[in-house]
Amino acid sequence: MAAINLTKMDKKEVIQKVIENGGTGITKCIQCNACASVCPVAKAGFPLYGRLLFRKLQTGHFEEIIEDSSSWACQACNRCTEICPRDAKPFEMVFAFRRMQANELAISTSAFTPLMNLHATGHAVYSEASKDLRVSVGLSPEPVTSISSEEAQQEMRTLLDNSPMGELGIF
Amino acid sequence: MAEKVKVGFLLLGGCAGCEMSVVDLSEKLVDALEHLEVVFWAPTVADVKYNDLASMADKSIDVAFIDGMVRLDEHIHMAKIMRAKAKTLIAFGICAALGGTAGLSSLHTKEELFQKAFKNTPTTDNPDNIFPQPSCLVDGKYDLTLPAYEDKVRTLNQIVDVDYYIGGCPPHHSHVGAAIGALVSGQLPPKGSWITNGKAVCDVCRRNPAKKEGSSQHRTMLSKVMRTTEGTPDPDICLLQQGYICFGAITQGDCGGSCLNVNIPCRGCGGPIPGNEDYGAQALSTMGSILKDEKATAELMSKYPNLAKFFYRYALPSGTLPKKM
Amino acid sequence: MEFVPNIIGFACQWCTYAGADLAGNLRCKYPPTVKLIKVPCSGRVKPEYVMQALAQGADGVLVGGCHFGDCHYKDGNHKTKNRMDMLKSMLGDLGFDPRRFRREWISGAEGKKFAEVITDFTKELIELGPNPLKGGENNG
Amino acid sequence: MAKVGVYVCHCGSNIGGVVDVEDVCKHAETLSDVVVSRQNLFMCSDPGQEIIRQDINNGLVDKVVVAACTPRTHEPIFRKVLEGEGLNKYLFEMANIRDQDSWVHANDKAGATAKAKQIVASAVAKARNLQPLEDKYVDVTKAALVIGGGVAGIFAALDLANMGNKVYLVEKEPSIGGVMAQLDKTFPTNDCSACILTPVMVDAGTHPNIELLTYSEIDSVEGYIGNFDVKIRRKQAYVDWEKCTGCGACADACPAKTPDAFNAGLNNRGAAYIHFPQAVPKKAVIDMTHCINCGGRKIGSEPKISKKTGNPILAPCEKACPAGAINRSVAVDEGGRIMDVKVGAIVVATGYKVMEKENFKNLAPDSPNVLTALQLERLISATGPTGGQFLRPGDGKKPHTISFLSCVGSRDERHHTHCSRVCCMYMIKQAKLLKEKYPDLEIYMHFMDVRTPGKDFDEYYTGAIDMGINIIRGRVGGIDTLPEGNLRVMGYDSDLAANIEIDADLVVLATAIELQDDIKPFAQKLSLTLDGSGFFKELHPKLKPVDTPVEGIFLAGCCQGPKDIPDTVAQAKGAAASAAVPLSQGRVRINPTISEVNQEKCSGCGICEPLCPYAAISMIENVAGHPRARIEMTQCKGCGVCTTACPSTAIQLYGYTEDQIMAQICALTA
Amino acid sequence: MDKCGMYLGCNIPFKAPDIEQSFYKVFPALGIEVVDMEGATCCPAWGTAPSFDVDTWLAVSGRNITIAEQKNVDIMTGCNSCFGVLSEARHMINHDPERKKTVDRNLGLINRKFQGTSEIYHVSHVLYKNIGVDKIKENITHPLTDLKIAVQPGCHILWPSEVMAVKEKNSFFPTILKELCQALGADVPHYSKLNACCGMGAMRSTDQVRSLGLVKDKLISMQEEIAPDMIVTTCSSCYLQFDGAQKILREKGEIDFQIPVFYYTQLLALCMGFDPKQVAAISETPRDAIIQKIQGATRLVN
Repeated sequence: MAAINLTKMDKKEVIQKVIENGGTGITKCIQCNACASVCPVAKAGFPLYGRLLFRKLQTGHFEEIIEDSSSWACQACNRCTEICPRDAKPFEMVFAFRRMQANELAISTSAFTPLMNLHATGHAVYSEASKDLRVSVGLSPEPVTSISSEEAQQEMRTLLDNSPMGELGIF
Repeated sequence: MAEKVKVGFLLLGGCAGCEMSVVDLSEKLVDALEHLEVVFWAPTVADVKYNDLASMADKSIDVAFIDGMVRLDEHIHMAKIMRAKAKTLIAFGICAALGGTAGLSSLHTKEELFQKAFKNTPTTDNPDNIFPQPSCLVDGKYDLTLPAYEDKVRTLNQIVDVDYYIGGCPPHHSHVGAAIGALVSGQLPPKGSWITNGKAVCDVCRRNPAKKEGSSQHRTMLSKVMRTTEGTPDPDICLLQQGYICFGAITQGDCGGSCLNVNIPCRGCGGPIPGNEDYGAQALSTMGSILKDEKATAELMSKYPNLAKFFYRYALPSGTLPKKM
Repeated sequence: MEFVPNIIGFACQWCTYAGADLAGNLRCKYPPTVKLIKVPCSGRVKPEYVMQALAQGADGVLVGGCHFGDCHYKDGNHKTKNRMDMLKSMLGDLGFDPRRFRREWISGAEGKKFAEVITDFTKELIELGPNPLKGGENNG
Repeated sequence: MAKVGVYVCHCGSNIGGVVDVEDVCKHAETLSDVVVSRQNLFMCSDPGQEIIRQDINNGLVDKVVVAACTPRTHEPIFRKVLEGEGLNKYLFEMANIRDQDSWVHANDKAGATAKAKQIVASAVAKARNLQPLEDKYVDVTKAALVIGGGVAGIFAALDLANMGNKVYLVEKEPSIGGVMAQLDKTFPTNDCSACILTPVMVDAGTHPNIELLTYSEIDSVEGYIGNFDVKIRRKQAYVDWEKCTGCGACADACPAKTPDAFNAGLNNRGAAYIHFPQAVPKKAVIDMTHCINCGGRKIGSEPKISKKTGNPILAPCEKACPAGAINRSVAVDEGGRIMDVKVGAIVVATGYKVMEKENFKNLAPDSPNVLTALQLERLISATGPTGGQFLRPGDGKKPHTISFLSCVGSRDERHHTHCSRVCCMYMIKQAKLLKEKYPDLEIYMHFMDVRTPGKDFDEYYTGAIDMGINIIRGRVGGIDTLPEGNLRVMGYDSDLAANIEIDADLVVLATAIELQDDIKPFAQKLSLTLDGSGFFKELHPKLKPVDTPVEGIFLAGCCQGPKDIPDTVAQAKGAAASAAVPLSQGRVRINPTISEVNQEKCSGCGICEPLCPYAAISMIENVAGHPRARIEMTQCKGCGVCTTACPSTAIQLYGYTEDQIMAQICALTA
Repeated sequence: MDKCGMYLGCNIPFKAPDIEQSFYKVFPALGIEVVDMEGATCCPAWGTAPSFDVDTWLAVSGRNITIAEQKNVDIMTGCNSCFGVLSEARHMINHDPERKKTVDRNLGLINRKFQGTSEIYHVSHVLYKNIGVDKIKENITHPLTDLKIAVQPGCHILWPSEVMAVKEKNSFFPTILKELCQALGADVPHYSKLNACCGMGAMRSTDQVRSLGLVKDKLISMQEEIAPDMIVTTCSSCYLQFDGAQKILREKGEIDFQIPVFYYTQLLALCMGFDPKQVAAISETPRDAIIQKIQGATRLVN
């Protein structure tokens, strides 16, 4: 790989974006690697996790990594946040990056189904087949959640449609 | 027997409580009258007209006592006349000296005050919005006038030169007695002074922690703030120590600590201890010092949301900044 | 003529006064509006002094002390905070613009901060205009 | 009427290049009471000072204002000029027109000049109101107190004693020696810690000027520089030290069991014990909190009489003592004995502790095979619980793989943000010692970064790499516990850019250096403050590193911040030298810019009393029996908090009086 | 607490309704009234709103919490992920006044107001703190004698402990689920990968191969170190992963063993004698043998 000319990277702008998206700890990260050492994303073999992701962002790399799907493998286990010696909340930084990706629609197509479900039913996970399963164990075909309440679904749609997510046009 | 001292009493904007303190001297007043001759006492005792005073010879009154604050143009007018007639002029009581509680009205505009007094109080019925006017024509022929309302309350010394000050709302009768004694004997402090023993209420207060038996008694910092409506204070312990904001430390104690004796914290009617020019600023400084921490300070500020009214209860028109504003 | 606010600063000698000196050492630029009165501790500043300065026409008053934990006299600055917080609130009660009074913690190492505070304060005071009490006696 | 002389300095072009000095001079002449106004290129130079001297000498001026740089650096110089001419040196005021004017307003010459005029006017206004002040002096008690008997305290005590001062060396444990006595070897020379420390401990123990007060704590400190009144609590040892020979028979006989703190809890000791084999003084104590009162007999109760023999049944410790130093029937005061001493200076050398592993939940603290580095130190020490045999505590097996974890609790916002400074080096030391002795050991060291800033330190570190010790860059996030007591260290290798796992037999945590849990109340007793990291705060981090805000109290060793042995010794000797200054001067000056109560004006409200940070204010009774405040001048530091609070305006702070400050306000609003 | 708002989430009602049924059986039997949260939606799952916009996330979570607030109950959730999302959202709303303002504005659109009066608990917290192991012991009729359990507490119930209403003594070595299982009479030995990630959730949908790698590591740690009779979890995601992934891994030939998987309340219901056809009926990895061991031959799913 060719040398990276750091002076030419737009560090400030990327860092600002990360902070705006909830990754307020980005400037605190000192690359100690504690987060990486216990990160499931790292352990499962994804290329871009924890400290490496934060370093990329600190040095202004965003366009270069925008398509990387590692961040979407983050389990939100928050073990990193529990141990980070700088209280930089690494998990929030990963999610901030996710949000930056999402707002550029750099997300896998598999992420859309749960979103559509959420908008339609109030549930990210739903299948018609569940009705039979429920009856088989002695339950009503539908739980008392939003799935059985048009009013609740409407509330959910109001929240989503009036959010920045609504503006992305994914629903 | 020496010639009697000619005295005059003039009430400006006030309740005549200060004059009641003179009457409260009872038999002592009778004794004093052997040495005093009251040549003017209005409007409380005698129904006299402006001209009755104006027609007296200049410097014909030895000592004039003026009580009440300056709120109307009439007050200014009368104070100036009295000044001319008196050899010695005393601002008698906290209203004349520092503005008194009514001085707090300076925090509101004249319009606000009129609206409140003549319109918005629950017991007022004034559908036609009739407000006092300095002059008005009645039945098309009687041109009636009222004294005009000034923009703010002033202390006596903001109008005329004052020789002595006596604090208190009203001054305790023993304080009045002592002052008259001093006048009669001619043992007066330098001009411009307060007539006071110069010590704080704490000095005469039996609850003063430093006075308690045993050296283990010390004043401590305030960790909580109580309003007088909260709980019942221990009658033997310093009220400030219990969280009740008592101004005894900042206030002249010629009253003998009477409020403290009935479990009420000092509210500062005695006026500042000589040397202090600005009662409210000093009260704030002293209380800000003795509050233990930010929490206690925040508690004081939430329980007394208007600090100007709290610290300047009797002294607003005399305050450094307020008097300029 | 352009309005140049007059700011009186009460500065504790260990922190804010030293911070102002450091601003000099670092050649930080700020408007020539503030004049410091050196006091040993911000706890020496009577609220009355602030009111006096404002009453006499200063456009702004700054009381500068050490950060909590840095006070050379252990906790003099805690007293400052209690007093000055109440003072600021009381200025508002009196109908005086409390923005003309600032209480800042500026350490001896914060020369840059001193310059920033003065620059910002000056800017705010220019927006507020001259102290209405300046000049003519309105004393009675 | 004051005769004020104003002297405006150009400071070369520092001031003159920006401020119109001529104009400032002219303006000064218009100010009340100003009799002369002069300028010079450098007022602080000899010719500059000479101008002032002449004016004073000629009777022209009796108050001096110099408009130049900051009083923080130059006030003492000009005060000397006044003093030299017989004028009270406090009749001097400085106008800071360089640091706070010309330097910061170089881009606005007119503004800077206008501001300079105001600053000068303010200084003149203050000068007009200045009053002469007299320096005061108090005699000094020629004795010192050293608190803490670790290596810092020992060296400070020895230096002070060798200079001929009486020294009280107070140590809370039964023996001096401190943490250094617990160490096996010391970096970077690998000397045996005990071998180099023991002779010094003996020196301190036998020095004719040193009174060793071990098993003692500070009860209270009152007074001020030159005259501290100290109460020392000598804890009850329950052993008569006059008779105790330190043979250890009582310790052997004692059936009680409690973790041995000297061995970092790795083994147990009895309730009767000797601190460690090389203890000075070597005396036994009985730790009553762990004494099990064998035979149901509490201290201070008479022994039961044997029905068989008719003799009293003695406790094992009593029976074992060949010197008859233990008598449990004597009722003793559990609080110990208070000893009053008077000293002129105090050195605080209370040392530190390391964090316990229980604080680090992600690092398997419950595993016996996870040790703090101090525990490892005891584990490899010849005087340690295993006699120097390297066997892991969990099962007594010899470890094959060891992971060292650095920055455990240090550089961590959840614990301490500071670097503990010695961990990198002592871990390398421990690794090297182990590797030398057991070359087959596999050693991994996990660092955030390796910090070796000291003489011969980096060579020591690279030597470790040469020996085959694995250095890994990356902090460890967690440890899994494996069957049979092994540990899976989950780390990260920055250079590999990969997660790594190490199956270790033993994990060593370099836990942070911090002060003892009870340090806050102790600090309050001495009126000392702690810094953000929780260490004692020095007066100035660079120029007054051993001084404290309390004059006459000095700091040495790790109580001021983490440091290694040479730095500790150097600071101890520095503290000793500083403490010796007032002792050798015989008297100390009291700054006159302090507060005083005007008893005539005081109303006795007592508001001031609790405000004083130095407890300098007390309430006394006047002749009429009224309370009045009084300020002890030797304790007052002149902050003015009481002056501001006093509702009777009875307290005056000299040098910053009401009329002086009001005059400045008037001048600045004119 | 004698009643609790039952927050179902998505996985439990639609994929594992037998877990839902087990709640309705065990909680009333142990003295906790289960209150329906009508109209509750997805928490919202980490991969949805929280991955796009913080304020939308907080609005949806906030809405769910207001449902419990209206009923004056705390929330009990059976899904770790829901527990994590709701706990973090509640913490953020309560601690960030700016966020709170936006939440108020957004919830205003649907005439709701976040009060902050309802706490978020996990099913295991209610079992452990409010019911207690002693009461559980008293109520079981079919103890798990001679059975060995590998517990899977899951991650979202452990970290970040700062935001959670109930905390483990040591979140890296959790014991709540272990103690709950011990209360049923089982042996619950430690295994080294106790708090390793199961690989479910976002990782499973992003990259199934890598996700399976994690669960495989974990299964092997269990099998080799303690050879359990079953895996017990209180996380619905972990439950689905362990149950479903074993089948795939076996089919791929990557493992040669299978360990039945239970959600804790399913197992508890069995121990209390409830009908397995209702409380433990749906699984990929067969559980019949173990159910038979617990309840005897009379009670089989099929």
